[in-house]
Amino acid sequence: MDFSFSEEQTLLRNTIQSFIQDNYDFDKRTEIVKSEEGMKIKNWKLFSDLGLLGLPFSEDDGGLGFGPIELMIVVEEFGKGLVVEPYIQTIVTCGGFLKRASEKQRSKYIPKIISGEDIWAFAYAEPQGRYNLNDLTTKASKEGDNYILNGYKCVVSAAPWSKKLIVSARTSGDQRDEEGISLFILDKDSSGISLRDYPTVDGSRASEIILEDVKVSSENLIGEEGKASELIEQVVDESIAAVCAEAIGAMSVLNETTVEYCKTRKQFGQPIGKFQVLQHRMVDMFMQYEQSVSMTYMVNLKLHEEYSERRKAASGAKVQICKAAKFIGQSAIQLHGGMGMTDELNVGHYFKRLSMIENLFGNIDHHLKKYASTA
Amino acid sequence: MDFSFSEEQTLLRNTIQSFIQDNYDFDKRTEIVKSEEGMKIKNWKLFSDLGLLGLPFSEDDGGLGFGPIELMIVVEEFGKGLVVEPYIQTIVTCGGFLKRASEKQRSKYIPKIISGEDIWAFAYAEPQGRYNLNDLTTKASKEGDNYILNGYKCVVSAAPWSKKLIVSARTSGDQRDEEGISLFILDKDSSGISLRDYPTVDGSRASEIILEDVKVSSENLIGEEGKASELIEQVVDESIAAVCAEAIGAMSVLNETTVEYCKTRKQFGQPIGKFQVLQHRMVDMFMQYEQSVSMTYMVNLKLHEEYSERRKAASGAKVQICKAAKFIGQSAIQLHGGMGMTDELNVGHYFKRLSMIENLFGNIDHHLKKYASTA
Amino acid sequence: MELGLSDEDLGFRDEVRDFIKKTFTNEMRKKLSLSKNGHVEKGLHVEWQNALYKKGWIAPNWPKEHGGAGFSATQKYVFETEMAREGAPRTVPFGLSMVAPVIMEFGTDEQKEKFLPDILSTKVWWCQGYSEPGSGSDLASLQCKAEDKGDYYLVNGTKIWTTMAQYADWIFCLVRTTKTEKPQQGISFILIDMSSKGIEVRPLITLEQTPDPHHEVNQVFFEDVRVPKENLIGEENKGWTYAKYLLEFERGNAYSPGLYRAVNNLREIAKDTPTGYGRNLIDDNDFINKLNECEIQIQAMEFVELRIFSALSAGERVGPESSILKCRGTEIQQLLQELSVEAISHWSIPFIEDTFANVNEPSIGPDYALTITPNYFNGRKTTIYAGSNEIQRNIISKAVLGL
Amino acid sequence: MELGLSDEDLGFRDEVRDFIKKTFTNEMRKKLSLSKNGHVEKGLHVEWQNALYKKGWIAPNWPKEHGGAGFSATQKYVFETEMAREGAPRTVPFGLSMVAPVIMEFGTDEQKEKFLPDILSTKVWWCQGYSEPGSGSDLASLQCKAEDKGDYYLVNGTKIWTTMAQYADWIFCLVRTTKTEKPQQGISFILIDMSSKGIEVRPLITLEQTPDPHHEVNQVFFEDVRVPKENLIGEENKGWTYAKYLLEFERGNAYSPGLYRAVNNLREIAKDTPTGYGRNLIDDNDFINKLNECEIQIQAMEFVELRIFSALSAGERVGPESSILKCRGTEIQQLLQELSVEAISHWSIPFIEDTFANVNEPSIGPDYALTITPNYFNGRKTTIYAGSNEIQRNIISKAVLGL
Repeated sequence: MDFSFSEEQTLLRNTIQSFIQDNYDFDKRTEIVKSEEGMKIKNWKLFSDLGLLGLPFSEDDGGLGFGPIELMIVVEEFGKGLVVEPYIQTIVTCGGFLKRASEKQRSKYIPKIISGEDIWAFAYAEPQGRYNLNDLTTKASKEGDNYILNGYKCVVSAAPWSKKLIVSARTSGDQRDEEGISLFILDKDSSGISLRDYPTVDGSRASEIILEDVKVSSENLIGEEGKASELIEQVVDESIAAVCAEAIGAMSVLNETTVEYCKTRKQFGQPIGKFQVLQHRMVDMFMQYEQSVSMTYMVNLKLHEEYSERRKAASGAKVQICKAAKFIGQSAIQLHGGMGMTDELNVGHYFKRLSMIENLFGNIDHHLKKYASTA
Repeated sequence: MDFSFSEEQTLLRNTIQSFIQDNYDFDKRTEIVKSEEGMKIKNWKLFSDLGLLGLPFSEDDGGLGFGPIELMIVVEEFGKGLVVEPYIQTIVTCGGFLKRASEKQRSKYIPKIISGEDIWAFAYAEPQGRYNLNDLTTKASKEGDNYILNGYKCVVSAAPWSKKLIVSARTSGDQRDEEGISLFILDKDSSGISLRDYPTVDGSRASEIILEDVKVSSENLIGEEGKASELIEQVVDESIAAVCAEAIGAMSVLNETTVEYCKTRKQFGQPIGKFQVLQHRMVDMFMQYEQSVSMTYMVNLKLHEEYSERRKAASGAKVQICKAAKFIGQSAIQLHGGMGMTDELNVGHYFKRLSMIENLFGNIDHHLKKYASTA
Repeated sequence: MELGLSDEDLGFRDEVRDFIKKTFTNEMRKKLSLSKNGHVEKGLHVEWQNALYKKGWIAPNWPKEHGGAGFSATQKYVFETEMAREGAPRTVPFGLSMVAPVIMEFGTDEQKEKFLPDILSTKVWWCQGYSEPGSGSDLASLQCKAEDKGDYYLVNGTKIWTTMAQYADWIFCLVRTTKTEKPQQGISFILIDMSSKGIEVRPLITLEQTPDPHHEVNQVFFEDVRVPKENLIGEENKGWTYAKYLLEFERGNAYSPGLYRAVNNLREIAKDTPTGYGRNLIDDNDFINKLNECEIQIQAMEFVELRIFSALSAGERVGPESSILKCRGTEIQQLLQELSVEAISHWSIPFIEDTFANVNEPSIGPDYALTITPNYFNGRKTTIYAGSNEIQRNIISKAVLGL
Repeated sequence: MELGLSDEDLGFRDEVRDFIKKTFTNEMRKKLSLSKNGHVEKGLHVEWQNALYKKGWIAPNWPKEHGGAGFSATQKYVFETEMAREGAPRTVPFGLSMVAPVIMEFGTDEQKEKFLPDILSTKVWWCQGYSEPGSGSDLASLQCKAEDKGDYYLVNGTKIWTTMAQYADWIFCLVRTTKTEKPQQGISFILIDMSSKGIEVRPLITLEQTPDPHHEVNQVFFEDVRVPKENLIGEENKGWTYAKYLLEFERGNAYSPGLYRAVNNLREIAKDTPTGYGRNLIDDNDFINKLNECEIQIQAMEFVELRIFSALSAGERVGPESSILKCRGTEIQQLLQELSVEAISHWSIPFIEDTFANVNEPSIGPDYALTITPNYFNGRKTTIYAGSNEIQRNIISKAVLGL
């Protein structure tokens, strides 16, 4: 039993911290977010140079073969910088699928991810499905060696930047069946795909994706036809674990910034941090943060456990993170007073990102239901 | 539209306040609670002399013909004194049934209530039923002109003091059917009734009641056979409205006592009421109280509305009162520190009564479900 | 104790409803529903206020002699309730509810004559110059100064969070005229023509990122601005007294009708939102409990309001108790905004900069989702402004509980 | 980062489990389950502690040379966890965890020899004399005084909330020996034989009304009590330093194993409790969500504890962060007690004065309901004592956040 980080892990953390310090102060981030592209390809290449894009892939696939703890470290530090480059989307989520794909697929796709050439996005959500990963109306019908995909995927994070998409679709079964779900790798420029790209409130980009008779070769099916549900849940749990890490990164900055602000901002002749009510609010923010760190460690340490243990861990962690994200985010704004309301300060942007994380892969109610059903 | 009290109502309030002042300070109450009897029959007679026991009954029945607002005033003031004499049980609840009973029943029973001769209790709860008034295993089977009752009624408030019981029992239908419930008036000393009397944590008395082949004449059936469900719900709503009033009485004392204590108790060289965190806690207690007063007025003003409006009013009010009871009760103890923990101070007794009120006629979850089903 | 309205008041209520039906056009409703911060362009505000003016209802709180509506207490409550129930725009408060009462109480006859009629007819748009970058909750520490130059003041400094200053013709300001020991002393209340030389208005973009000119707040800079002495209200250095007087008018709005409206809207959305498990959100126990708890809180609030209203109409003075309304009103509103974001799940994510812009393509997600996240972000202000809720609790603690 | 235990530690865990199985008798379990305040009669405490003493496990936190268990950091965690999981009684802290560390650190050799062995073997029962009626959170303001009378002190005053003083042979007290400007100065730490002339112990009955002699706390009165000077710890007037040192030992317990136990118990109760609508409480969405949220909070707590434990075993100093444990631990415990009362609905109402009394009739309601309400009432103390949670938050604010 040990909760300390290895030297190698600490080194990794320092690397990311330097990157944030040099390339991701608030002004630089604002520039990136407001740019035409919405992300900075140079950063992505730098991630590749630093080896970050190969972190979770096996050495056989050209990666570094690291586990969830290393991903947690990277993403936590990214969270501190509100990094918009789609690391979780491409590396944790799509990477999570790909590292379990066939050898042929792995050798075809992973190298271009590691080299920073290709960005990937996971298109799973549909308007009617809310957080149910199995509620799919997107259909894939087999036609010879191909599948023909039709459907609508909404709010696909990072899609505007992606070369490839992983799309969940129904090959059989009823709308909400667990059985009959398949995963496909699609070129974004395949004929029949149309995207509507837009910015998101937290400084990222996403797309609405319409699939009209998109032809995909069966070589691009991940795993067995109709059997993807379990894999999707697993990868989503891993993504939740990463999102939790991103959240604690953001929370830590928000807490520090708030404490710092309250030490310097004076009202009624003293720093507002001298008012006991604000002190206790910040103590509660701190406690929420510490509990969130704990749950983030917990879920990342339990990702390899068997199904129900892992599911409970992921849902439990997400419940805590959602609660803390709301409390810390809202409190930080409140304690900054008017200044918390301007878009010119970083505080609001952390708040907005945390608000969106509450919703990502399911909110509190959703995960309490999941938790209850696994308990 | 008017929220002021009439002169007559103010006079009524003053009467009760004088009674509390003269007869119900904390020491006197403790003496009553610790006495063999557990209540003071002299007080009950005094209530009769003051006309309080005839308040809701029509003038034809020998009463004063007052409405919910007058009952609210009486019970609110009783709440301030933590009065244990069973006013709600006898006058509001059993009285609520009796004033709608047959003329024969009214003339037989109401005068003895008004005169203070008879105390009544309503035996409705059963161990398996939780807060569902319709979940009854107590059975009444017709035998000629009589009914034979068998069953078990638990935690019957005020039963040890009562001459008469009103008992809900199933004359037909399945265990939780709305149809098939009947109400009976029972002499407590009827053969086949056995009681186990005990004190309650909030200073009152209650009984477990076992009914074994208790014979009741059909003259003692209230209303139509099998049709009592609606009436029970109505009278319980009226009782909820009264309990809310009792609760705001208790809350007001608890809030005042706490503010007073914090003004005088010194720690770290100043009254603890100077600490902002405690100030804001007391402000939140005050706000919870004000909202509870509002909801108590609301429900008492809406008792005459049609079914769903009344039900929503009762459940909404109870939700607010339960929330406030918990917050104010717990906060008062916390702010009194160690002193809040002793049984020798009145604070703890208000806290305990409020804790039990949370549970009376259904807790928050129960009433949120009721509210949702009527919404 | 009585909940019902008299026949006369019911008649009045019908008149109000009728007015709203005729005057609160679909175009206005649409525009308001597209707003990320609750404000629309100046023209629409003016149009609405003109209609009220014509009807004689523009100033329910003014005395009749100055052009007030002459409502009874009940009528005032009915009027406000009906307006909020329909989501009709509130009148812009800076002229009608803020500077006007001060002018009426403390202004000279000339000032009354000069300013009040134009406020009543919305000919002149006012904004408020109170907060400064260093003085938020602690107004008394303000720095913006007005030097006595004989027949005028020379004003230098800056005011921040000035709502809709981009539209304003005049601003009323608290300025420092004397340096004193006690910071509350030495503050004066002056009126400044926004077209004066040396004034600059800069937009402040807030969290929801409403673009100029629809943005909500600004920073106003004063550089050697000359203000004629006749624009001083009352006595020099007594500004604090007038400001406190004014604060009484800021509080005591009825929140519940608007909140009922919001909770009903959300109920409609929940009917329309699939859970992903074959039902709609309206059937989701967890969500609906939160919604119903909210509604119960609103009802508790409504009856607090009714009690305050009743005390007012009985001639009682209602003081700091009304801080309860500020606290609960804004906190319930924020809760509803939170729940709304929760309801629309994925659709909370897309960012639309200018929701008023005439786009040819349909909006992303359902129409009702368009402004929900911006409103949530923007709504955080309500527990900060007009005396933060922490300050309100301080007020209750001191003035009501005597702590 | 690693969650698992080494084989060696797993072996140790089995040993602990084995010990508990053999030693924690059904009679003890039954008695504890009947307690309204978590305490049982002296004999049972002593019996339990003697067993631990024989096993060499009575003092996990003592250094080996004084008879400590010599556990590694992990073993200590495992030991504590296993004990709490089973609901085994905690050792009474006043001797072992409170006065002993002070004697070891600041006592004379004679004091060590005289007191430590008897503490280890539970021959002597200690209680703590800190709080006074006027000094709760603000200990420094204490009034109980010890006058220097040459070779003894004359002690006059009173101590309150002295837990299980009815059983105590000795009491350690903070007393005022000098009047000084700074209240923290002038306080001394002395040991008093409870059989001294002039001491009176009066029971204080708390909310749950546990009757004497099972009651929890007392007030202790000192009237001209003579205390030999050799019973002074360290230097006169330095008592505050020793008390602060001791406080470090009061914090930092692992709460989560006991809380897991409580949440599991409650789950069992929920399985057994009908809702009145044809199901059991375990199937009630509202209730189960609250229970699961509680469990999630416990898990968050568990991993905070694990992180602190890990830092400790890596030799890091863990200071005021452990105030988090006090706050969260007691608050979650209270939440569970609240939910338990909620679960049993009607059965929360009956009052049983002496739950230990051998009654012939069955209890009212299910057996498990017997102590739930008393535990809820009694449990309110936990956020008050040992530094109220408000004080804990002050500590975190100052020492961790630097505010």
